[in-house]
Amino acid sequence: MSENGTNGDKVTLTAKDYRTDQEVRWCPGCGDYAILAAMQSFMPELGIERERTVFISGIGCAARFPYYMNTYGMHSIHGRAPAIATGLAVTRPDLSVWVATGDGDALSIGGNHLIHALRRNVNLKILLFNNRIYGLTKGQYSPTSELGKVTKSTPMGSLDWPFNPLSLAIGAEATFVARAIDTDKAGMTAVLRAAAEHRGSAFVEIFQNCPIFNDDAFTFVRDDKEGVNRIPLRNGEPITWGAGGEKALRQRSDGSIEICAASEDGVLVHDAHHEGAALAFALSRVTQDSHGGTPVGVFRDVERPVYDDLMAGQLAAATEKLGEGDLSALLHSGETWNIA
Amino acid sequence: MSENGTNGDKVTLTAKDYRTDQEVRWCPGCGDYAILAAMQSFMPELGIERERTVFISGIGCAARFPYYMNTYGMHSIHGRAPAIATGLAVTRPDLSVWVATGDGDALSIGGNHLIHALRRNVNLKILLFNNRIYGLTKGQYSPTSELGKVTKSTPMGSLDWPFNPLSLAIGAEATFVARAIDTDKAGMTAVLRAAAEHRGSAFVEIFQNCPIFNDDAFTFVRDDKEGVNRIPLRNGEPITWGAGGEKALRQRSDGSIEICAASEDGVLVHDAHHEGAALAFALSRVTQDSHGGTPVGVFRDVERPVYDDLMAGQLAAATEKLGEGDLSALLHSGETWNIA
Amino acid sequence: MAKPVEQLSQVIVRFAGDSGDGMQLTGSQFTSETALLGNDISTLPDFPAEIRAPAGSLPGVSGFQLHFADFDILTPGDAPNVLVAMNPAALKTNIRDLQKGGTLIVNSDAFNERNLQKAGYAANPLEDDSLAEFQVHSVPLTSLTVGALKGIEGVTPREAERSKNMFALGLMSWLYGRPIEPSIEFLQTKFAKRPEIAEANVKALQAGNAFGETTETFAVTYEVKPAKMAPGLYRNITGNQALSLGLVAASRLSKLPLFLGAYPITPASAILEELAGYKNFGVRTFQAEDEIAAAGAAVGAAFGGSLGVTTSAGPGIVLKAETIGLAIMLELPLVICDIQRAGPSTGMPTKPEQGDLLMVLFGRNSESPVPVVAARSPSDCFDAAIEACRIALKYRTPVYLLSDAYLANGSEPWLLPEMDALPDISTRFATEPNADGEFLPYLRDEKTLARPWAVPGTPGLEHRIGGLEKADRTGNISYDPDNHDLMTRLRAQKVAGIATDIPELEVDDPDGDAHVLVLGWGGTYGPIAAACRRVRNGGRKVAHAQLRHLNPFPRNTGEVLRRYDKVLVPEMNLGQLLKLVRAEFLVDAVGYNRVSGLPLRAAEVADAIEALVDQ
Amino acid sequence: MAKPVEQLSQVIVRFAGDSGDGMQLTGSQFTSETALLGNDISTLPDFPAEIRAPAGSLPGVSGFQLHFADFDILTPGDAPNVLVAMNPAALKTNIRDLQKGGTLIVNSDAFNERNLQKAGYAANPLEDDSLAEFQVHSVPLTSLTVGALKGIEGVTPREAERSKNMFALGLMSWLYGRPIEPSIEFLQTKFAKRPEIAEANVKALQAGNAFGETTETFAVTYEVKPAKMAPGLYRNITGNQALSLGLVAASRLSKLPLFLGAYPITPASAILEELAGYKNFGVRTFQAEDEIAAAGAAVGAAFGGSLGVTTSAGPGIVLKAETIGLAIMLELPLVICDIQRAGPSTGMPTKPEQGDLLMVLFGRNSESPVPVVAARSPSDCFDAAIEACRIALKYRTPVYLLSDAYLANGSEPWLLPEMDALPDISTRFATEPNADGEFLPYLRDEKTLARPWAVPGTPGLEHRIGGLEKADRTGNISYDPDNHDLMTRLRAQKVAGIATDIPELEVDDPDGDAHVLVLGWGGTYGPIAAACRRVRNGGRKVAHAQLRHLNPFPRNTGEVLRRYDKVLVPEMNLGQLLKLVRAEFLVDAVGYNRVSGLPLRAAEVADAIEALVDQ
Ligand SMILES: Cc1ncc(C[n+]2csc(CCOP(=O)(O)OP(=O)(O)O)c2C)c(N)n1
Ligand SMILES: Cc1ncc(C[n+]2csc(CCOP(=O)(O)OP(=O)(O)O)c2C)c(N)n1
Ligand code: SF4
Ligand code: SF4
Ligand SMILES: [Mg+2]
Ligand SMILES: [Mg+2]
Repeated sequence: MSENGTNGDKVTLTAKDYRTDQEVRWCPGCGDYAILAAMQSFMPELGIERERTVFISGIGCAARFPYYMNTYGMHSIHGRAPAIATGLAVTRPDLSVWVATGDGDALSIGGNHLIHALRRNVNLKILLFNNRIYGLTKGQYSPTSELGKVTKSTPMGSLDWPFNPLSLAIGAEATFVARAIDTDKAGMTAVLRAAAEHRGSAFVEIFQNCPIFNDDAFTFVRDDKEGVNRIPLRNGEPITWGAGGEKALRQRSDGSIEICAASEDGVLVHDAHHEGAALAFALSRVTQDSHGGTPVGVFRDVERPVYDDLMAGQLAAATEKLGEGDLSALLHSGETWNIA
Repeated sequence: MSENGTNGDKVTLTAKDYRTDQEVRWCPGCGDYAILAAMQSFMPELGIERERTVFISGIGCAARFPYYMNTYGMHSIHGRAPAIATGLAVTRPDLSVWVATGDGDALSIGGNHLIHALRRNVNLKILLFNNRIYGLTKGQYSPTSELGKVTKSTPMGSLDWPFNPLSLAIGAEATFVARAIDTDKAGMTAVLRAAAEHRGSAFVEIFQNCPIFNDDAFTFVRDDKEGVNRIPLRNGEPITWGAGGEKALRQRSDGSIEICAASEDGVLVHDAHHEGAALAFALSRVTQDSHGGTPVGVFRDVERPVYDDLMAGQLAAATEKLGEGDLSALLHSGETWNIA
Repeated sequence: MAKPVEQLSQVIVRFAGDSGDGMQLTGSQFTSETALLGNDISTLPDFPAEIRAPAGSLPGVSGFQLHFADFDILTPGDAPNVLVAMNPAALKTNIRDLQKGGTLIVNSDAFNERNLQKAGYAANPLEDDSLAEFQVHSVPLTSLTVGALKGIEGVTPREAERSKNMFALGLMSWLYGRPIEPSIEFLQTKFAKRPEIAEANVKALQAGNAFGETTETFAVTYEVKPAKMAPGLYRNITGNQALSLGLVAASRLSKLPLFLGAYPITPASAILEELAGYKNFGVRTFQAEDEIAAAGAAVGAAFGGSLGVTTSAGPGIVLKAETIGLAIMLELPLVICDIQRAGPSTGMPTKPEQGDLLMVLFGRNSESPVPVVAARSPSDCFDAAIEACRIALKYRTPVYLLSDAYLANGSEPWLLPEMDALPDISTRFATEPNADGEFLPYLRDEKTLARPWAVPGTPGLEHRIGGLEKADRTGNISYDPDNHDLMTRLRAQKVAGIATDIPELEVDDPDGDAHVLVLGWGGTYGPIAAACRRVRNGGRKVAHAQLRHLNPFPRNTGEVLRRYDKVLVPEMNLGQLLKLVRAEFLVDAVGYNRVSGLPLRAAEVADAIEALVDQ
Repeated sequence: MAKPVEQLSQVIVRFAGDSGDGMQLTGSQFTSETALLGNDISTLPDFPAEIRAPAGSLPGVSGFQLHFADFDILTPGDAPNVLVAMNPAALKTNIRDLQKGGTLIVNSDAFNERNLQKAGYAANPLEDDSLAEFQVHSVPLTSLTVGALKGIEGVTPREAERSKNMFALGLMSWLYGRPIEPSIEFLQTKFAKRPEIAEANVKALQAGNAFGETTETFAVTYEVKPAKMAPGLYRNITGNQALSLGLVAASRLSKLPLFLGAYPITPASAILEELAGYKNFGVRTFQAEDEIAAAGAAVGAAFGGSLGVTTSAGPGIVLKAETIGLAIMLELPLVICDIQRAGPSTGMPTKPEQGDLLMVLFGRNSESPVPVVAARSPSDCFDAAIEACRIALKYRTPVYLLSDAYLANGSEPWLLPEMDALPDISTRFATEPNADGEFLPYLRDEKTLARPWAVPGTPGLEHRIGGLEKADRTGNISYDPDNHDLMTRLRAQKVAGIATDIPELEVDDPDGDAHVLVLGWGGTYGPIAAACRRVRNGGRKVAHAQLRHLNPFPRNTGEVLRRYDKVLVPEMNLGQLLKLVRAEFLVDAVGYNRVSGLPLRAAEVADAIEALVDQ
């Protein structure tokens, strides 16, 4: 896309334009590099000037993201990015506001801000880099770590049942929920595009490998050449997968989802726009452990009034009704009296 | 139930024994009175000594609850009761720990502690007094207030899409989720009983009327003499309701739930113990607005390892393996050398 | 025959009754009537703690005190000389404050068994001599009201009874020669939708008024002449209203949209509620999920170019600390309003205190300097709010604005400012690179040391900021030891430098030869000034200075302190400003400290001053 | 022929290399070898900031400094006299610290194009004269190592190369006559699972050792005689280890189970990780969702009768403030460990600072007094932890324990305490009504003013506590003005009274006739004591006192301060203790303040002292 160059005439942006002069400080092999690359090459197609794009993050390896995007950005404090971004988005509807966060940042300390941003449907694109570990603090378990995980802080294994980020988001009334994989550039780009097009809060979980403290957490889908583990969600299409697309998903009468052969009937046809959240929730419960497959793509994408728009609407309505506020009149309102 | 009286022999407890000498300070007609009465008369049947029962609350009208229960109690700070109760429950598995909280206390400032307590499945009974308003601070909207609600802080109507407390809890991996109504003593008692019997986190939403700041929020189910609005959930039984029990619930293939005639087939048979969360979630989406009926009772009640038990288990296992820790040996561990 | 009129210079009236008795309305109506007569006034409502307690109970008592006089007054008064008690509980909780020989008007109808017992009275005080030292007027307000309203269409007995507060107002208006017309108008508009209720209230008001005239119990009426006040247009205003208006004004004066991030909390909620009504002023109010989010959203809004504000009270302010620390690192403008209440922890939510001074100064990890401004009176909250915004915007820094529960709910006449007398606090965004072609977000203004404010949407100035230490000028992450030492000192100098940009500390020392200086800050201005008056009337000399800027201090503060032999620092805490001035100026100042959840009383402060003067 | 041996009294060695080069391991092994020789030692690791930066980059450099001597030493030393640099980046970032004439050992193999450019070297410093002022030993460590490991079964070239740090260790061990046997043992156990790797490392170690003996580059070896230290059993320990062990000990000494609520944060995480390993000591570690929950859970555990502890660093400590305020109201024991790091905000997470003193004292709404204890050295963290727990339990109050990133990661020999020399800090729960048949939860112990601790499960003592102000004795909610004033003062007196229960401030003033006192607190003990030594060696007189208790101060503090003409307060902040002593004792103390994210250097403090002495 294009913006005005210093010399006034249009220049076309490329991924390179989104790089900063800051040395990227992630460990060799970190999944964050792939996410950054995908984002930088996706950005130009967004059609938004760099100066109208903002990345807000909390603290964590993931949260270093803004330093490497040549847009406006804030590397804030742990867990608070959704709240800070809300203030920005609500006051500046002209901006494209993105939140880069980690599983600890978003789901541990920042859990409350996340679920409230989602229910309000503030116009934010929230990217959760899920490596199922605390990377920056060198390897303690996170709210997405599997039960019994042995880490620095849990020598005998963790005791906390993990969150399913997508289930949590859907339970928090999210209007857009998706999942992508760090190394799957095409898939991630498609998800980012859908998220950007969705007006309101978009929540994207990105499986991200942390080779240092939690290597191979997602190998089953990252290196899934034959597609035996990835269940691609394509809107309007039957949900099938497997080397030869032989497996499929079907809904049981108890609301849960079972595996069947693609040939059987009752195969679920994916409808991300379905207004009810029940099916998206059921899909979010389909995991590698429970079903031997992991859905990837857009789970839910529905329209609902956007907090920022509603607020702008009230301001407009009030001004419409009462006229542009007059300070003097305001101060002089109420009962007044004169002293000569 | 009974405990040792001062004179050593058994005395039987009654509701009266759970009253304190503190003057109850809720507004006349507040739904909290009914909840207190129900709790006080339920307690004796629990079979737990008063001194082994603890109520922990945050701040709010609801949070005054502990002052009126003659057990151990703490009226803590806004939103933090689940965290504080977690520390108590984890260190004192011998206690019966209850959390009394409001919709603001639990879902606004305390949202993060709530969802984490639920996913950990700490052995807590969490009672959410939902009056869909901030009572104590005199009437601002809350996270459960309906969109567009006109309150002190929202003269033109609120902009936030509300949480569905049950959907949020289920999305947060809750193992026990139920709903009760302040004035429905029998129903509430049944729910309290089930919650008490459930080992792990039990989440109970109680519709509570605030006559002062949000009167009649739940009149449709509170005064539902004919049962045209309440959908009673009875485990193992078909989900039917209506004056003559003519209405029923059925699951659509898209995972959502529709109304049908009780006579039709495919009527849902309630299974609170179903391991998968999908159906309970779907049921939580059945509301007065969407379906003209409101399910009441136990939505979900499944078993999962309890955080406190797991921790106790690790301590036991470690002691088993390494023996009761020896301080002197610990201090002298590692490389040591002697200076003569 | 009209009754004799007695001249009074000042009166302190307190209306007390059950939460349901409408005492706040009665009080504020009496206030309006009084204001219109040109008296100077000062009011103080005293709410029951938080939620409604059962009718007739002690915790359920609600009060409203009004001080009016023919001279300029400074406080709502220590002890009322007139008490109107609508029930036994109200009598029980308020009688201890009534001046000996003061006038007591009670609603005798309410003194029945049940109410007496609820109030913990063994015997009916109206029937024993326990009230002997007061002039007791025992009036059956309820029955008189019900009687007066007989026959009004569609008014239930319950509703009729509810009008008894208007009967009381009518009576009091008569007693002090206040015109009841404004109240009649008020009632007619308030109950426009239910004319019969309006009629009932008006009738009750008039009946009360007539009752005074006709009954024997009152021999005389009183008159309080207008006060000589600066000429101009006045309005009665509470601190929270004034603070809200100040923020709206600051938004206009800075040409920046106002964004308020807040979470409800006593006694700050009213600011959120007030500002929520100014949407046509472009004011955005965001009721956040908690105080952390409220502050965070304000920071986000500030990053985007709004005037970011967040309001709360102690328990919420303390939660914002980490976020304020971020704002200090980001060097973005932000105003944090702390409406102080009694603590620690939840404490006594509706009661005032000055306990948060050290917290706002030091309550963040590491060296994180912030300017602090404190309002001195309800109407002063307007100017204080503008001043806080001015400093925040000019120096790109968070600023704490301190008020308290007393200023917040108390009211006084406010001489409305001339529009063009209001300061221009507009600021400029960065629009161009500032270092030959490059943009350095931490390249500071030489004079103010403020960094450029480049808001998203500005082409060519894209940059990233964050909470990690940053290199001087470039703002890049830096762990260089010397740079950190430099940046730490630069942040401190920036704030310290504001001393050159604020007025000097003014001293009220009429003859300039006092030996004792009383140094106060913020909301204690009224009681301290009133105390100094008493002391001077008693023939002693005392000087008074009231700090508005707590950080940095006015540049002449040390010089002022050293000018006096003795310095007394009265505070509604255990000596927080005292610690600061002793540390900074090494003066052996002493404190007068009372932490009772009540505003300081002029009398107690006067005693403390006199003791020191006579020492 | 063995090379000549030169006697040295002390040596400061720094190992520096890429994060991947294993410098921490090399350093700690060299430390163990040295400890066994009976030298006194002090170490300081210097981690790269937070996450791994790209190999060979400047931010990726990791260092480990060891100071060993034949006398008792106090710090890791200011400037190393030996620097081992494994790559250009390590050289670039560390050379500035190396003493003029110091020994520099570099891995010449690593000085290739790519690395030089990554480190920002235009030219190869080994080839120009930029290192002229040092004794440079350019050794091809990598190739020598790879060569030495040829032919070991199953060791990849990559793995062989990785052993070069052991080659360096072997060389250094030879140079300073350290025995390598302990390291050989260590390697064999560490790599027990992969014997070929163990062999490789051992071979490399031995090769390095032999290399020193045979090569020409080193003409002499050095010897540092054992230090005269108090006799007894020693162990090398870091501050975070010592603090963890102190908490476990306190649990045992108080006979209460230990509960730790924590959320990971640099540099405090190690305490959570350490304590998680002591489950057989009944230690419960809870990794909470955030710091608020961590503190809250600790309060809940304390309510239930556990020894409740919560640990964090600045950005997390500040979040706990509201909860600590609650604990102050509840008057429950609680220990909050603040491992201070450079700020404000996120600041420089791995760097030490003393910036949180005023925050822990005042960073809560309203008057909320807390005792504060600070550790002075890595091993002292053990005693400080026990002392903090003692005060918390005896006085039923939250207590802050202050450490910092330098103490936390630094290590020193620790003379292991005799078990029976450890204090008995057991406390008693209330088991009986305390007011004829009734239980009053706020009826205080006359001496300590502590309230009874009645834990759930105790029949007959059921009670409710909370954050609202409470009536004296009964603990019922109270809004009574006088009661609030009383309770506010009681809470303050309880903490102030602890002054009678802590040792007096000790002064190190050898001849008792110094005119200048240096007053420090916490982690600056080492540098200040070392500085005083230098000053005295230079023939000047100076006294030194180091505060362990920051609130209340030892009862003789004022008297001590007034004994000296001049008081210097060195701090790793802008003067926080300075403010406190000036305010409390009105002494015109001056500060020496350096906020660089590094421990103070003995030299800079010595200069400051001398300047003051000579003034
Ligand atoms: C208030 C606060 N608490 C704790 C920390 C320490 N901290 C920094 S990042 C982090 C968690 C990082 O995990 P995650 O969010 O998953 O990001 P990742 O590093 O894995 O990408 C923690 C606990 C902090 N910086 N601030
Ligand atoms: C940290 C903090 N923030 C805000 C408040 C003010 N406050 C007290 S209760 C409450 C909300 C009450 O609403 P809810 O939890 O629904 O309880 P209810 O009164 O409706 O029963 C608020 C905002 C507080 N006490 N502490
Ligand atoms: S620690 Fe893990 S998440 Fe962090 S940068 Fe390194 S590899 Fe990536
Ligand atoms: S305000 Fe509402 S919720 Fe609170 S006590 Fe009154 S009626 Fe109950
Ligand atoms: Mg992570
Ligand atoms: Mg509520």
